[in-house]
Amino acid sequence: MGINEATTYEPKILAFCCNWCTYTGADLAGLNRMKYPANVRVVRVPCSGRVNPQFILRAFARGADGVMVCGCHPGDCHYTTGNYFTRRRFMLMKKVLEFNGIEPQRFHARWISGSEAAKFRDAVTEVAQVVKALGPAATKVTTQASSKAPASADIESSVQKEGAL
Amino acid sequence: MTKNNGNGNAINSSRTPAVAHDCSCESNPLVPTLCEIIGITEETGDVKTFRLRGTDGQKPFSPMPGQLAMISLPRTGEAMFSITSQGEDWIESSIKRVGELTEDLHDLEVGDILGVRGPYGNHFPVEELKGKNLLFVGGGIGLAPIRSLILYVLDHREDYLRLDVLYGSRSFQDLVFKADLFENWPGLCGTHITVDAEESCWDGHVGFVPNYLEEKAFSPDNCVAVICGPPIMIKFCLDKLAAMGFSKENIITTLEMRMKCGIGKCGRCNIGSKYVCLDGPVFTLAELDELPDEK
Amino acid sequence: MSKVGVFVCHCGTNIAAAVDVVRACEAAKSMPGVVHAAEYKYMCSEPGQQMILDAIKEYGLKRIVIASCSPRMHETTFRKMLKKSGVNEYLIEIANIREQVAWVHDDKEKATEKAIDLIRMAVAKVCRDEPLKSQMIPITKRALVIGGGIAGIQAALDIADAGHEVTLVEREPSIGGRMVMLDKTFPTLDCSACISTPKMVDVSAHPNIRLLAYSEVAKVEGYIGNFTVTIRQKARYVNHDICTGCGACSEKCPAKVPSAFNKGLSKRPAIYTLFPQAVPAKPVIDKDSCIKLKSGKCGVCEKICPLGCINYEDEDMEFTEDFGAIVTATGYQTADWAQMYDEYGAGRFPDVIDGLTFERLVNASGPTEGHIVRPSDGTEPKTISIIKCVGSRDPKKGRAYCSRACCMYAAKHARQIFGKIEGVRVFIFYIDVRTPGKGYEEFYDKTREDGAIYVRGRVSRIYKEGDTLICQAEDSLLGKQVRVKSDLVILETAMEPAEGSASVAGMLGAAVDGDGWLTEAHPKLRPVETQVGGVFLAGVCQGPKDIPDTVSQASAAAAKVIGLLNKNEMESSPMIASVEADKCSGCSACEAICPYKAITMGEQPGREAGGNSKKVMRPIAVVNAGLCQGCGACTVACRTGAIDLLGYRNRQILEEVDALWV
Amino acid sequence: MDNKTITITKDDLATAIRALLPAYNVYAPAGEGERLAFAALDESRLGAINLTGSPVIPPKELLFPRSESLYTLDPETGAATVPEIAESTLIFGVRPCDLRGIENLDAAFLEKGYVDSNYAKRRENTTIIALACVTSPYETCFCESMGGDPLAAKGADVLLTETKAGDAFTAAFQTPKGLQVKLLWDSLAMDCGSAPAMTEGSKPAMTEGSKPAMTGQHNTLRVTKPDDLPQRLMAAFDDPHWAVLSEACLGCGTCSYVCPTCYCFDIDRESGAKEITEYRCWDCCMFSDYSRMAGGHNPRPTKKERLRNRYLHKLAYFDERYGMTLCVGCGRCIAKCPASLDITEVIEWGGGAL
Amino acid sequence: MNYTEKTKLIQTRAAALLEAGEVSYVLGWGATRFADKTRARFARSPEEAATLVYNEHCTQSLAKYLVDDRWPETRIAILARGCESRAINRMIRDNQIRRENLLILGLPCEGTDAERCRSCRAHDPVVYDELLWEPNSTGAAAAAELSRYYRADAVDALSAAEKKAYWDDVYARCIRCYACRNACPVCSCRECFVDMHRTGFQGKRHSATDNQTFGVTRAFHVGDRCIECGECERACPMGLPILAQTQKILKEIEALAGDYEQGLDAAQDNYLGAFDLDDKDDFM
Repeated sequence: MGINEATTYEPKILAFCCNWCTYTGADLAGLNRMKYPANVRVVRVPCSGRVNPQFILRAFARGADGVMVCGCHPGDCHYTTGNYFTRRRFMLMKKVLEFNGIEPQRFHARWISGSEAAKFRDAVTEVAQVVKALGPAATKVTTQASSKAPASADIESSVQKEGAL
Repeated sequence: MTKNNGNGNAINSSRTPAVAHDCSCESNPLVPTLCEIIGITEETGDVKTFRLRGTDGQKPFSPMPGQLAMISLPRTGEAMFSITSQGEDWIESSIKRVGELTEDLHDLEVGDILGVRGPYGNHFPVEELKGKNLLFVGGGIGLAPIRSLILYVLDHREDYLRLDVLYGSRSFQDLVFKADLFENWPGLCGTHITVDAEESCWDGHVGFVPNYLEEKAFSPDNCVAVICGPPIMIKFCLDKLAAMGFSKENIITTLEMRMKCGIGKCGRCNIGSKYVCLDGPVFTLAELDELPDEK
Repeated sequence: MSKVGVFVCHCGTNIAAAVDVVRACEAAKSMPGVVHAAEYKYMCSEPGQQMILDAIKEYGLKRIVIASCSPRMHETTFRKMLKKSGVNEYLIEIANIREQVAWVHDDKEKATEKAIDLIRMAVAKVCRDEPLKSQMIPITKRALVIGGGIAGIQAALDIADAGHEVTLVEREPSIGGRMVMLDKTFPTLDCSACISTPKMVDVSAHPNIRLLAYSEVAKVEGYIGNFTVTIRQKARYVNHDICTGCGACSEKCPAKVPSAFNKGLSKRPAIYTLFPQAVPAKPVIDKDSCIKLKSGKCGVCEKICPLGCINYEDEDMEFTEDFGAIVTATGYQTADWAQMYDEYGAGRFPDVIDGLTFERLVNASGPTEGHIVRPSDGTEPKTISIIKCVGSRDPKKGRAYCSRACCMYAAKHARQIFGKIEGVRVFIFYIDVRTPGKGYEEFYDKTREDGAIYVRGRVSRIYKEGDTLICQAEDSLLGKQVRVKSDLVILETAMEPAEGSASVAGMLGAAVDGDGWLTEAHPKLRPVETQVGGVFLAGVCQGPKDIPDTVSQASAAAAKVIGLLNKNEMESSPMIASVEADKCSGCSACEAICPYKAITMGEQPGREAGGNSKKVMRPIAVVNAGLCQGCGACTVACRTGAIDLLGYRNRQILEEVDALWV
Repeated sequence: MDNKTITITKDDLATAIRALLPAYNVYAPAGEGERLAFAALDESRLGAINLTGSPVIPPKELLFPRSESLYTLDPETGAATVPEIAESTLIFGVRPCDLRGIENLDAAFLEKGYVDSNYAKRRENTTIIALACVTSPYETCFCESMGGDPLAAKGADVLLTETKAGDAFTAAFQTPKGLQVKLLWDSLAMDCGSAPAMTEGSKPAMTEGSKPAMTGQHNTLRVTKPDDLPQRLMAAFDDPHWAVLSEACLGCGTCSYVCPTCYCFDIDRESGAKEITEYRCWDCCMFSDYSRMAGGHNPRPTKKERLRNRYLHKLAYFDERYGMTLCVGCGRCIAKCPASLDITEVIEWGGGAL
Repeated sequence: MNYTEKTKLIQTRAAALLEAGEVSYVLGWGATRFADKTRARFARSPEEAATLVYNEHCTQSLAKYLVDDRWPETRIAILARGCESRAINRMIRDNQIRRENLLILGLPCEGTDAERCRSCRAHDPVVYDELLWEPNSTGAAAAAELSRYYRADAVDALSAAEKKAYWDDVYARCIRCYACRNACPVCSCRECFVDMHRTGFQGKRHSATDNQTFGVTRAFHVGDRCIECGECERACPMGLPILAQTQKILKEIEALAGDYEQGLDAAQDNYLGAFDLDDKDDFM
């Protein structure tokens, strides 16, 4: 990546926000005219418990530079227990992404209530900065041009740790 | 690094490709050509007939009766539909709304563009049928594939003997091609229409197709029956036709449901060693009985 | 190919100043599926809406995207508008380009890009929106009240007075709850029984109320408007249809056991009524202490009963009833201090008693006819110590919360003592004195004026010196140890959820918090509702409170119930979970995760998917549309994707994600 | 052309392949153990070439990729763009059975009806250097029982055979495409002057040292296959034994994906905001969703029907239509099946030998 | 006791059960034409019972076959070692099979040729109706040769860039044959999410990222129910380290919630299907 590219690179970050807390918090940030970087695109979901880890994988496969999952604080879930499941799922997800070679800084989960507009602003700003510093994600599936060699034929035996594994 | 094949020599291996084929993209049998919808007829509440013409103003292709077209929408996908009729510069397909693609197709309007490839499959044996009495038995949307044959036969009326169309649907509203059934065809051939249940707007025959078929007691002499409709209807009609004395060689049906890629390559359409895409979808009952029971 | 119309709102200059709305509108025109795009000053205004309606007609639009303020603002407005147009009101998506774009980004270029992205996402989603139809749920116009304390009584009376049938279930042989055990109530010091027993009588006499005492809820099925509840009537061994409540049986009964109602200060027979003014005023046999039922010998009551009411063969009986709404009023119990506070003697000293025992002691209808005496020797105490916050505000030994009523309760006890014992000295050990309530602070002042000595400090130890008890504490105001010789010590113990309230909550699908109190749907705005539709909260089961608060909450819950039962049917949101039965493998992962018990495992005929295609009855998940609230947690638990959330289907969300990138 | 052979010592193999790199995208077996695969070669990876075994994934994927774009569509106009396939490819080290597999694919994709243009283009642009099997690469090899000759590959452009001494290969150039390769190697011999390494035999008669190694080498696995196997199997179509044959099957795609002749595919599309890609990818008739039709009806509902169809396709249907058996006896499916299913048992059962 | 004796015991017991009509078949292993390969054998008669074998080549876990026959008319007898028995427990918990349909013949096991046995922590059956021989207290209880999370640990030891390269390599080799899924006793969905590409989760296209998406998703679907039998790896024709993904999930669950092992009884909750009010959320 050239220097010019680096400075103009604007990451796209996807944020799944629950309708009752974080989405409301994000709206409140607007009502209060708080300013934050324009990198985040919010997907509104009824509950953070609705967010399937597969959505996150899909976002990364499609080219997301960062993904956030935001919901009510534990105990405040509009649906009582939804975010307790969210918590378990994404605690694991974070580890699994890291394990799979996706920089852990690209994935964030946050509890942001409907009144925490400033927390929303700060979280979004922080994630945008962190992700921008990382540069574009390398997870995107590129449509395989038919003239190129098939996948397995391109194997680079880059990791020779067979003994260990 | 692109390495153009500078080798102009033909390949001499016994099973290497027929080099005669043209490598331009038009020749890729899987790529659709674009067609414009130039007319839409609402046949029933859930069946519409689309008249399609190439965006270049040409007829996309000239199918034989019984052949099919793969119709696609960019975002939704593709599926196989029988071609029900054709004209100077158009083909027509009648499509029942059953799933995602057909639902999206039903949303289209005149002037909209869709993809078409084909024609696929064998066709009704119009030559072999010459000099025969023909009995067309259809149920519901099953009249669609037969219609192309009926229209062909009517166009070549002198080559064929007595023609009868026996067709039924759930209700009057569900009868497709009403203009043909009630205006165009009567007089040219026998039309026998039935609906499943009594209703106020219908004063014709009431009852299921197989029963009506039995009632009508068509003579099997020099007669070929062409049948298409829901599996259960076909099953009972076959029994009735057998009882009426039709031989298996003289009963023809179509298995277009089994077609997927259309070109006999993808591996789904085989029933035994027969490929529905290539050897079908039109089969005589005698041929079908030869095939393994995987229909 | 859905015909999508996109409408970009300027919101005056609110959006237009920060987003290039014309460019956004132009960009929308080339998005897949979009056949028309327009911008306008105020989309939500009358002419704005008319413009959309006209466009729907002109372009045959089938789905609508509005780029405007937050959907939380005007989603309903636009849905209502769509209803008029004939387009299903759920075929609309809103791109939030005001609160989440225009107002938060300064760079117009980037804001416009983001707005276009959000519109593209909304278009992608709207193309997969399905027409949804809300269901009308019929409502059974009957209410169930669980618990016959003052909260349950009040709620039942209010609902019944409004003209709806109520069934009141109480597990004790009589309604009345804790309040009838009390002698007087603060801050008025009026007689508790005098104000509560008339209400009990009202319950028994009310034509709309069916009272089921000595009964428990065994099972709850169904959902708002349509609950089916199984009630277990415990075996009474007395035919209440004939019994007149003459009391002859109780008098003659040879078995005597400690009376729980009187906190063990007296004994009661095995065939008994809870207290003299009990409602219903008919006895039951306690099978655990009845000699006849235990050993087969005795049968005195049967012989004595003039009407032949006694039936030793009686058994628990279960029956079901349908209800439209349920009020839980399961109340509280006082903490078992003896288990928590070894330093207070753990129950070894008979003269250390809890507040409720004192209530029975001071009560004119109690075992001592209102004479305050030491349980150990029956003498009148001269010095009494009252210890507050026993088990409350003590996360180490008891509960972290404040039981709210004890400050006033302790003051009341002091006042009652002063009223009954001449020259008595009353010490009150406290952490804080909290008296927020009408007339409460004045009551507290009067108590001190009357001579109660307030000592700030938690009693660290109670021990015996001869005949008297010593309460040892650090007076945190004086900063030194104090020891108070006391003849009687009263512990104002914490309120705890009544035993069994968790199981009731479990049956209802209602949540309980870490302390076991039932959780309200929203702590501020929905304080008497639970998150289970049609289940409401009254009284202490939701958290400690005093009688006035309990009664107000009961009336509030009743008002909610009346509001619900006044409708014949109610509309339910169609954005709920739905199961594609063919895909469901019946693993029941969704069932476990549903907070509303909205998913049950049903069966349907199908073919085995494995080695043969045998016809079988396959287990599949079934969603109860009345219970499901549409949170979607189940959809993630479902590995196959057989259960999906209408309006937020997996595919819709995935396509929204896809729309952001090529 | 038969007389055109040269000998390449093993030491010079890298040099010989290096000479091909400017003209072709060269693929050859590379890597060790389970990683052994046909890999794209460049200068840095010449050393990884490994001709001792046969890769689990046969070279068919170079002609019929696991996944390939058929065309892309502009979502707005619906106009299709077909990707170009123009690169010259050379596959080095194709075993005779795999070459027969490619001949099967040729029949399937290029004959009887439509010509599959993607396959045709790749096939046309590909040069194949085969490698005779002087030893069977798998314990489960049974090519000889299927009418194959481990030492011959008639359809290959070049056939390499290890010499008896085991230190060199004899290369026979069998087609004009093969002669193109020879040209590259000839010039190499002149350029670098390593004449001793590349000896051209002008006559079929070879020196003792350059004679192919043991021509009498046989597969250890011998299978009895009658000539009328297709007819016998078809006669047994309704035999209950199919259920027994299939009961251990797990329904995965291993057998098909490691098979040099399996060519079933699926076509689907993936839509992005700016481009829609119609792609095809390998599919497998053993998958439960494979033959399920819109509406849910599945003519092959259980693994019994699916397994029967696969074996009959291999051993009867294809024969009936194309006159060749769709099994070349490479033995991969037997070696790799996680449930240890064995096609030779079907052959022998169907042939009446069991 | 040697394998010949054990085989004899199995054959005898199976024959007796079939003779008595107590079970419709006995699910065990049979020989193939290759000495080092055995295959699942469904013995339906006393004669067929005599063809059952038991040796160090019985590398496949038989449990998965139970979902092929979820509603048997008569009971099924299954030979169950530690791995099969744990799978059975989990499958019962997932409502896929019913205990009462099974007659579990427990086989205390000392490991087979398969790599999967080298990290086995449960040689002896945890659920059975009868044991065909006594557990070998010395052999069976011996510590596994490989540590419980050996694959995950090895990947965890890599740097971020190495991890990426590692998985790129693995998933470039994956051929999406689904042998891992089809062999896995916990992958019991009637239809896999990946077979329903029309619903949008994942297309059929092969690419390293698509394959990885499948791999990670599968790990998420089975990870917290994984009974660590290693069938996925045994089945993989490409020799891919599939266990690494599920081991990682188990390892992290254990780090978050303490001891965690699945399949020990038929009532165990899986981690993602439950919650605790005090669960950690340090990064949120």
